[in-house]
Amino acid sequence: MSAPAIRLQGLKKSFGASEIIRGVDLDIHRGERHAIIGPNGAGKSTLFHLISARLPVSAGTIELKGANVVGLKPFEITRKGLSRSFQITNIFHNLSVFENLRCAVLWSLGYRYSFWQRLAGLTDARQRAEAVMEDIGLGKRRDTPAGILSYAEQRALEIGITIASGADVILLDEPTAGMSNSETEEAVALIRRVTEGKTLVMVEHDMGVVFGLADRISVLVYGQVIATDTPAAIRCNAAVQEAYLGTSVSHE
Amino acid sequence: MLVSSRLVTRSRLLLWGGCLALALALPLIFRSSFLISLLCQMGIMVVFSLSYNMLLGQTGLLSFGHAVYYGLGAFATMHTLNALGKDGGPLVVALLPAVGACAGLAGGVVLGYVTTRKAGTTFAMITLGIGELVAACSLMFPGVFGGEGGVSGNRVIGKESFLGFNWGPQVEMYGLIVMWAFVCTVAMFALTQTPLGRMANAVRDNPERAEFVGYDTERVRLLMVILSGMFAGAAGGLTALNYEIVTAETLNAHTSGVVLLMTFVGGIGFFYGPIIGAILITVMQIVVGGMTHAWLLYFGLFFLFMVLKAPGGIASLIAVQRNLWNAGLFGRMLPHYLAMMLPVLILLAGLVGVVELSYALLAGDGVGAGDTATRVLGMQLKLGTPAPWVTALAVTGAGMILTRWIGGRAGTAWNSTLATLHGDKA
Amino acid sequence: MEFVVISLLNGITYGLLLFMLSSGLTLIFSMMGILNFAHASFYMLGAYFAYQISTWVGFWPGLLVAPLLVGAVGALVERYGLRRAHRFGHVAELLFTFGLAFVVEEVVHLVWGKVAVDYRIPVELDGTLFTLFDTSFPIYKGFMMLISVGMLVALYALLTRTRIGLIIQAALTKPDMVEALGHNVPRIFMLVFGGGTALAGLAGVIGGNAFVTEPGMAAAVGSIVFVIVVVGGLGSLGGAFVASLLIGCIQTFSVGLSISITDVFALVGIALPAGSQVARLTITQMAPVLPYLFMVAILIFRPRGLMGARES
Amino acid sequence: MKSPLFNRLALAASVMLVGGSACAQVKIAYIDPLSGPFANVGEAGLKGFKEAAEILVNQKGGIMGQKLEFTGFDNKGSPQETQLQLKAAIDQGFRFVTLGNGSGAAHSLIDAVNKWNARNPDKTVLFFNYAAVDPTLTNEKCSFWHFRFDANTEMKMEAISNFMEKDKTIKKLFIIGQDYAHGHQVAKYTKEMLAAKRKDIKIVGEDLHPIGRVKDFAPYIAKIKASGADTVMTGNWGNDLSLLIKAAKDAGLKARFFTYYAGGLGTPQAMGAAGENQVIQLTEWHMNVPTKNTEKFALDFNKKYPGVWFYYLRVNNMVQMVAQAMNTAKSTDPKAVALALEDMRMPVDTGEVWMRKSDHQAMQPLYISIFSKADGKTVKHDSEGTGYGWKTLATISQRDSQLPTSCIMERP
Repeated sequence: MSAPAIRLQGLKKSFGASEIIRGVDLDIHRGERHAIIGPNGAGKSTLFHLISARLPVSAGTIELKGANVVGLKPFEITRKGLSRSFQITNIFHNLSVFENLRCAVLWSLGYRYSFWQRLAGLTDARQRAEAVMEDIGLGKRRDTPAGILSYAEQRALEIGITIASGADVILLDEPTAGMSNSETEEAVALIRRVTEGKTLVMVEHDMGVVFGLADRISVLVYGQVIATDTPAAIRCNAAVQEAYLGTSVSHE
Repeated sequence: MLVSSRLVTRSRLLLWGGCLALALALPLIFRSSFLISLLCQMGIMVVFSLSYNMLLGQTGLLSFGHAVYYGLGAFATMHTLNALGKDGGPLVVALLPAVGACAGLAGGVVLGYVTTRKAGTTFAMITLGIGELVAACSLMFPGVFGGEGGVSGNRVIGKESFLGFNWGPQVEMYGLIVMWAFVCTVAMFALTQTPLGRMANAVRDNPERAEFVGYDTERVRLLMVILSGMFAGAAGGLTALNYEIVTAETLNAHTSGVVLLMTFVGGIGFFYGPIIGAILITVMQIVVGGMTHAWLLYFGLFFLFMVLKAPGGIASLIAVQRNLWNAGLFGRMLPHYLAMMLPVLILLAGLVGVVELSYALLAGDGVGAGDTATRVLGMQLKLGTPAPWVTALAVTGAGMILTRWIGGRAGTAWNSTLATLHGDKA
Repeated sequence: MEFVVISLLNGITYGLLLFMLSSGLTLIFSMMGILNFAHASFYMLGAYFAYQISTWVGFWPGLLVAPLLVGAVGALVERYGLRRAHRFGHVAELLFTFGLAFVVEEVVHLVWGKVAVDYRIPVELDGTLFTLFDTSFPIYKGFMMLISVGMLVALYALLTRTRIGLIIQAALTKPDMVEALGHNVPRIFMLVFGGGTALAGLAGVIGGNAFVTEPGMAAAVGSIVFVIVVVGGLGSLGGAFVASLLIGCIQTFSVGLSISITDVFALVGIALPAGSQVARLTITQMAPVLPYLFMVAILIFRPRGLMGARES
Repeated sequence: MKSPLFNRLALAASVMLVGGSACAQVKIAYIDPLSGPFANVGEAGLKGFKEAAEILVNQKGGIMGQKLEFTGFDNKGSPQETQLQLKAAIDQGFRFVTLGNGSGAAHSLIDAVNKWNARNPDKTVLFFNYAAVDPTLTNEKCSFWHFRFDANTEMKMEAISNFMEKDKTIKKLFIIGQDYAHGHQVAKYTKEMLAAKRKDIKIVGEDLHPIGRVKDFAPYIAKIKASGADTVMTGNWGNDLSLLIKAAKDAGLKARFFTYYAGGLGTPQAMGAAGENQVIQLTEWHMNVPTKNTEKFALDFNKKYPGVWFYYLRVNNMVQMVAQAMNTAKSTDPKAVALALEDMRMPVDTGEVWMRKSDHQAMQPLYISIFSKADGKTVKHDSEGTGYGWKTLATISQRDSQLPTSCIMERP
């Protein structure tokens, strides 16, 4: 249990000539809730894409629970216990809510590419999917196609799919983006509930959510982490205030 | 929960059993050898197009080369049949489509490895290219593919029989096809209810998300191509036994096009869609093909119409009506449907008139052009005179106006009915 | 030497014609994301229109009018067909063009009959341009090359040097933004589709009489055009150009090589069992299917094609 | 156009009830492509049969007072569909079928007819083949229920090689063909027969190309040219032939082309001037063969069906022979007709046609002719309105194309 959940060392990513991530070193401890904040264009989503292998790394290493995961494909990383959500809702539109969640639990329950087992007979998959469905409050929408859910419901489903696989490291990319205040509150409660005992890394713009939820916060500016600390310390950090909070948190 | 699922199972069993019994009983009604041959062709096409829909409808892979697996299955079956010679018997012959299935499966492994690396448009293009490649090669190797004459064989081996069958008479062959088609259909339906089947849907809807729940999308596609190839191969095996000849045409682009057409027209979004498509298109091909030489044109236009107006295929039209029926709203639409029938018929009559006149005049279906009277649609007409043309165009025009007019009102009613339907649901 | 020069010349001529065919397809794909299955049908229409016009007023007016007519037909197809199919996604669009190819072939059957029409090379261009190693090079082939290269230059200039070209390129990546700037994006797409099909029509005008104008001509080139577009990289005009020349040359050179598969494998030190049908195949025999093999190889080793930017 | 669907269904029912009672006419089912890419060939054949039946049989008293009638069944060129159409024809009471296009369809039909007759000996069907030329149909796969009225590929090559034997200007020969059974056979027979007859002719090259896939034949022509060939032998047909000839003209290749199928169904039009004095064909007839009746028949036919050019003399031969066989046998029972056809010798416009009993292969005179400018004298008629017509180079007597057969026929 000594290795951190995620360790980034000298991580770089460039698109053509422009370097978006310019050498990030960061340790995320097991079991902590870690938020990454920073101004627009700082590279937060890109960082997530690198960790989850959606984008190839230009230089540096990523360790997941002590093992180097650079060069692995997304599904391989997922199988190692890392799961992520997307800023733009990324669900199976033509499948029902229940089927969405069931798809998400199949691999971790070991059903792999089975074509000799009936889905209906897989009690554990059904129970786990139903449990997540209740967790995210979509029990009443069980058979509704995901494509016609409301926005907030889709965001909840997005989180549901992310946690359903039972991964212990969870990356949430702006889980409350575009939500109203009451919806945000529900979402925060949901995230708190479903990530209990897991490692959570999130990118979030809503500072209320960040400071309410995170154990530690990293500030990413122009592709570099300028500070990593507790919320209280970040609030007082001069460099952070200069680079970021001075402009953005003033109206918090 | 448990009770209801058992109920579902029971009604499903009844449905499957009923279909099987109906299929087996059909020769009692359609007795002529032509109609039984037609039924055989339908049965084969049902399996083939269902296997195609495993790719298009379930995995979202548009393939232009599905006939390759079908053809491989057919050739493998035929060669096995011939290799058996006198050693076989009716029971062995009955099991031969399994050889075709294995060949299709093997083809799926090899070609699937190449094709499934990409999805979407690229996949469609690669399958087109590979289909062309295989079709071109098939003519180069007469030893395997029999050259122009194809490979032929005899499905009746020896004098003995299995349960009284030796598969010689077409009716017995029909029974064999029905049994195979039934087994394959059940298997393909069962596949949709397995983890792989569901993940194929997931990969179709959102390949990226499928990767992020732990699935290798290439592997899912590959497995689906292999399994689909297997069923296509079984269909090919049935063709080999049914026609007792297999030619290179079974694996060319035309065959691939036909199966795409059937599947799409039937409806890719529903399991039973391709069954409807296979039956309908087979009948149309042979019956409309027997009535008019313009059938290819009618076919093309019908297909375009389906793409633009009913991309969900016939199955989706049925499904919508069933939803209306269940919601008790069907009665609201019925008068509009009835009202639409007349103008649509008029429009169709006009269009058919124009097309048939043009064919008679230009393609020389009748006896020469000019002022001589020609039989068109059972009427003696003078093609060189304006009268028949004006009539046909006038009917078309009238049909168009009427369809627009009545169709507009029906459309309004349709929208409001749909709104009610979804409103009830939401 | 003689073999190399003549093969090269033949290869380039053929390649340039292939480029004319595939440029329109590439253009449409890169702008609209539609793979136009009926592209070769527009090529055929070009040939037939030009034939019809040539019987009335001669070849030269047809050279100009026929592509415009084909483009107009293309624009109408986009306006009343594709645009509707677009709502149901790319598969529906592809299927629409697939069905369209069917219908066009039947209509051609209907209007011009099922056999080849007598579409001839104009007298002015009938003759020998020069003779090389005892093989004559017809004027018409030179003319084809000229048109083809001219088209490439014009296309390039249009897309990179003119306002409309820039708008088209912008509409491709950011249609909403371009629309917000007051441009009519659907109309731009209609223009692009019409333009792309007009290019195919032009290829038909000058290819129809060089080869044979008959109802099967669309099906005959349909698949090779897709091979070029895939090999060159979907949507890359430069890639299509390189791929066309490459495939043109591969085909011509392989025809000239009378070595068998056995010889090829012997070169790399593998002895094939003698007597099998595969072993006896010669490269010449396989020439016309080599492009397909080439495509498969490209897709395995470089899935985005030679110069492709995007993967699908 | 009546509606054959209802006819078909009604007949299907009535056949079962009545069991194929005596009809007022003798009906032959014409199963060939009537739609799709090869429809022109199929339609030309059907018109030929209808015209021949009308003029050569029905206007001369018919068959035992009954009219001979041909009905088209569209097999769309597919071997599978051929079998479906055969079933349809049998259901409607047809006992005679004819088919010509595509060896695949012919093989399918001969198999289906054999099996049907074995399984339904009381309702036998007879197959008249008017144009499928695969030699195996009258050798390994020969059948009592099949008669061929066209010379097969091997016989045609025998005729051509006999001509080549005498033509000493041929020194270097190049073989090019489509890469499928027919092309393979042409290449094989050419080599075998020339090796026996003209050892001095050097085969300087042999190429096969996939059928219907070559757009530009220039590289092939370059190769032929480089080989120094003065003569090219090809089994190509359709566009593969037209494009080959056009490419040869473009590159200035002066060799002569011996062909099987340059004479009809659109090829002269597609070839045009490019074929002048370079293209040689072998046929059982062409427009400039001096004949008593056929010339008028052909001219009338071309006038009646503009755009369709009379091409198949064997259609006329077949119609006459079948009618005579029925009249001789005084029966329209397939087996009786088959027996009457065997060994029949029929005087026709070009000489005599003999239906050999051992393999059911018709033997007839053949003509070798070259594509030349129509001059109103030796080349009286042009071909398909091109301004070029066929000039006879040699007449091959019936005997000069005969070959032994390996047929071992199972006779009922």
